[in-house]
Amino acid sequence: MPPSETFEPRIAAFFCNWCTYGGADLAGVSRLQYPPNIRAVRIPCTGRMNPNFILQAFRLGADGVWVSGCHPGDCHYIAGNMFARRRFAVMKRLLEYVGLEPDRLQFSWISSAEASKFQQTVTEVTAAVKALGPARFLRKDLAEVA
Amino acid sequence: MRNTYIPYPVRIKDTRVETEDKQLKSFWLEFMNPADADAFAYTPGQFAELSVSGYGEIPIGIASSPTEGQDLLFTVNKVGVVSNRLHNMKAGDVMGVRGPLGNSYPLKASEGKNIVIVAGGFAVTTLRSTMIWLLDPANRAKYGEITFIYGARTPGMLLYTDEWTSWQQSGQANVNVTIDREAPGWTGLVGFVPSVTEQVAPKPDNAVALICGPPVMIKFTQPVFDKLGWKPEQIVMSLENRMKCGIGICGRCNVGPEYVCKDGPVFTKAQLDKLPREY
Amino acid sequence: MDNQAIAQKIREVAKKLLSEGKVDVVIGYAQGSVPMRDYPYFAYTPEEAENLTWSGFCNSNLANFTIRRPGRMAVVAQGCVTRNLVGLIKENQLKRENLFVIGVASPGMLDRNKVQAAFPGKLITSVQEDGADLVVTGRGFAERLPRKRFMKDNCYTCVQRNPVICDELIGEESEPTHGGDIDKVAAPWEKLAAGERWAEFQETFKDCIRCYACRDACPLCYCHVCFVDESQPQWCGKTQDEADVATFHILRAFHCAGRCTDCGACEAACPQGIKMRRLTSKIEKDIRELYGYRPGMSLEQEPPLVVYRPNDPQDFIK
Amino acid sequence: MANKILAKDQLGAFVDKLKAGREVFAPALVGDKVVWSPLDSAEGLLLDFSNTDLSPKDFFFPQTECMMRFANDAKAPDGMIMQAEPELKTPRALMNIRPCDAKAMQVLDLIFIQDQMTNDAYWRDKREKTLLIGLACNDPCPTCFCTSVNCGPHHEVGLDLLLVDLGDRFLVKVISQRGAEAAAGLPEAGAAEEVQAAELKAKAEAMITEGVGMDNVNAREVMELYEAPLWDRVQENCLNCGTCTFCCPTCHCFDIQDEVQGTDGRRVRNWDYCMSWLFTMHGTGHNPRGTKKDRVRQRFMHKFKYIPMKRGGEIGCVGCGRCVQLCPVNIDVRRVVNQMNG
Repeated sequence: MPPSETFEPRIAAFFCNWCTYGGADLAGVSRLQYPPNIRAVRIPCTGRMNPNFILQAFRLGADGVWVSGCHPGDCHYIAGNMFARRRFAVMKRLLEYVGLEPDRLQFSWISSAEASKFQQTVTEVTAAVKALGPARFLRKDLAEVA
Repeated sequence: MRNTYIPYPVRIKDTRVETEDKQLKSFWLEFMNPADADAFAYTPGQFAELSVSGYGEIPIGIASSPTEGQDLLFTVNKVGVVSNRLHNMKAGDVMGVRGPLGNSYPLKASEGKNIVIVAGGFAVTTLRSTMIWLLDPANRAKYGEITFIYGARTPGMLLYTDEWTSWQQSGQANVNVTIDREAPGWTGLVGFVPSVTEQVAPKPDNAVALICGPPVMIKFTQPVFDKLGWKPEQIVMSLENRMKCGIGICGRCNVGPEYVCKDGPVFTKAQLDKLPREY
Repeated sequence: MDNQAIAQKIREVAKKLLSEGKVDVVIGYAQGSVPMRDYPYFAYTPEEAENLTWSGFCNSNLANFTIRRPGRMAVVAQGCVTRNLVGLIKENQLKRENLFVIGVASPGMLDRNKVQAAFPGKLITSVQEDGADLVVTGRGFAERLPRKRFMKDNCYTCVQRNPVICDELIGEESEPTHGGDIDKVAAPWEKLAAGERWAEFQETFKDCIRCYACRDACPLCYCHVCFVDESQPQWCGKTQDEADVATFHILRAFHCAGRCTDCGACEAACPQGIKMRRLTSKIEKDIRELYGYRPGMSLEQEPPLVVYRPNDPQDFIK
Repeated sequence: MANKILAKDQLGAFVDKLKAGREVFAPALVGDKVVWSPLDSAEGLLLDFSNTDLSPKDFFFPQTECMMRFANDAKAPDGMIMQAEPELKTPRALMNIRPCDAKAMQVLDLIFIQDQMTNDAYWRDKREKTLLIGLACNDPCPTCFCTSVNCGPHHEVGLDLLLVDLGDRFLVKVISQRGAEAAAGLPEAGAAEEVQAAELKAKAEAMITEGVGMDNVNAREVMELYEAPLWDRVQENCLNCGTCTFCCPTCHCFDIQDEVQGTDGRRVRNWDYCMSWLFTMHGTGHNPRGTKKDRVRQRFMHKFKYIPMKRGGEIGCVGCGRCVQLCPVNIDVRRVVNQMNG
């Protein structure tokens, strides 16, 4: 088997408490099947998403990072996701500029009612990261460094 | 020659939460290799670097006395990365100890003298070591009167209560324990350490004072001793500064030319008067 | 006006401000003890103002010294420095009423590393600006070279040589640009294949010694606690390993997003001659493309990352 | 020990002999910078240079150095117990090190190795296994001030051999037993060559005109220097960056950190610098050197007052002038020390 088929990626998933986290719950109670590769971290709003979190996830060995929040207009705090959108755009472009494969950093808007979108997105994100193989980006392998 | 950066492996033998706010916890440590215990020959006032693999090291005063056997006692305040991790560790866990480091209280030089010990808060650790050492039958006769002054915020914040109670009862030392404010059920002294020191009024004749406490306590206790006629050479203080190497190289703990980790942590007031107040 | 005339005028203005008590200090430059290194100087008295100077090697961004500084101050400022002053005012680190801007149209500042690189391994004892030329003298040589060749990279593509805010302009306004096109040089790794970018990034920053001179010279980096100094959690390792060096530079660049005026103080301060603008110019370019914003050009326009529009680009979001 | 002669056309043989069983490093021109690089053969040897931008202390005290490793797994045998890193396997030789840098290593010896406890195994190991072959400075820079800080352009302390460039040949000053072994087989120097080398030394020393005065610094009490008003102005333009300390051959402060990734763990030390507020910050939030002024003062006081007090008059500065050249805001150590002395 090629490595991409045996490799199981670890994906750090940051979910807004008010939408995607609920969407994940709904997917669960609706018994929708999705790949178990994500490690969900609940955040109060995508506006809370510090870019440090993204780098820290890669540093600590994540193969992909996925951030998901409320659709524009639906933010519990009125506009947290709108501010976040600008930061994410700049951050994503910057990380791709220094060599991060675009598929390793993913963003989505998923409401708490969209269980099937949640299921579909997890599947897509996992497949995309899996295809890339293990991440080296910012990961420090202690056995290799002097 | 031994690599003095490598900690001796030790096992946590026992732990105890010491104070009501759960910020202070004591750890009894046992050397995993008996030879290391022999190499770790210490005297009261010295400290050691506690090493928690994956988190780092912290310099902590040794609270046990060598007269108590080979196990080591440390009482640790929960403030940073290492101490937070340490508070979550339990008996049986493996960690490391590096030392003993620094100088000690001038106990040898103080033979034949009266000893006054002033402690504030959890700085009592190395002074517990000193008290146990002084009260040991092999040592007690070499010293005159021993006065122990110790203060904490509340009764629940006092460390080693069983021990200082027994010192009090044995009559081998004049024990004065105080809390900052009146508290229900507390029948002992009330007031800050400097004012209690003033009440106790230890005499400077043929005496030495060993002081360890937070900077604010030291700041206000010094003038009391001055007023009582003590000379700077008689007042001995233990400092603490941020440290890494613990052996006088890495450069962060120095107060003027003196490294707190190597030349200290114990200094006389006469020494400190000539140094910048970078502590 | 030549440098001597500008320096003379700066001294006159500074003396006037100090003797009339209009400011407590004039922050300008004094001549360094080594060639090509004029340094930030604080003149508190008219006598001290005599030490002020001006040259193409006045490369520290003086806005850096105004941050949270008490009292009234005058600052010698080129275009980019005034843009940083504007940014600091907008970010509430500086009050306009405490600030007197002694504006100077930037002649295009000079890059000491470029001058040194023209004489590899040789000792340079003096560098003089003479009109359009630079006269470089060293042990066993003296050469006259075109000044323009040694300008800092960011100065070629500068679009704001004249002060944005100014209380007294020294000399005259100049052409707003040096003629370079930022879009031709910004974000140089964009044209590389994805796989080559990381290697280029590593190569550019491989000499970094983590001295943080770039951060400390930058007028944007005024956080009380920088993220590299945080320990709980620790965002960035302290080692020389490439992952740690990269983390530092990526996050520092990101923290300057929508704020960086491309003044080049980081590159000028770097003891290792690292070209950080290869990284920061990417963000500067993106902010311009995505949100049509150039930092520090006006006191009114809101910074791009504290506002949003309903129709901001989101093609990257599923 | 008798001095020797090394003809330049014999350099190849000399370097080859040096390379037997050793890794040899020397300053080389890489791009437009002079940096320490592995030396393949005598052809790559740079003789016309002032000095490297960064000091060679990195060979003995690397900026990042793994001190020990552990298995980050409490259940593994010896899990969580620190194991020392292996020692340096291949001995080294540093060729064409400048006398100031060699002197700096000798000053650092006094700090890294003091007694049984203060005895840096990592430093000691690398020092013991490294041969230092100096190249005397015949053309000191205007920023050099070695002659005023117990050093000089032809200073021999800390070296095993010192090469003096006489044009077509080197006078090889044999300083240590190890050096004598490396120079064995070379012809002995004649009186004329010794005279020529002495003339070059006198000429080089005469070229260093700016220096620092230390008499009053030595005579004054710590607190007098500490409380002197000069610090208010010295600190003004300082950025509190680490450039001066990291390029300095005698700055030796470090930080120790633990790192883990999966089941691998290590304890690593990194250069640290007294200009950083974090350097002295207590866990409680109290900072003994809380202001920029405290930190700037510390660096100069440490080098020019504290180290001389503690190390028998040795100064924590060798006058290499790197900080003078590299400080982004031109804080010139000579100016500062002369103010302390003034």
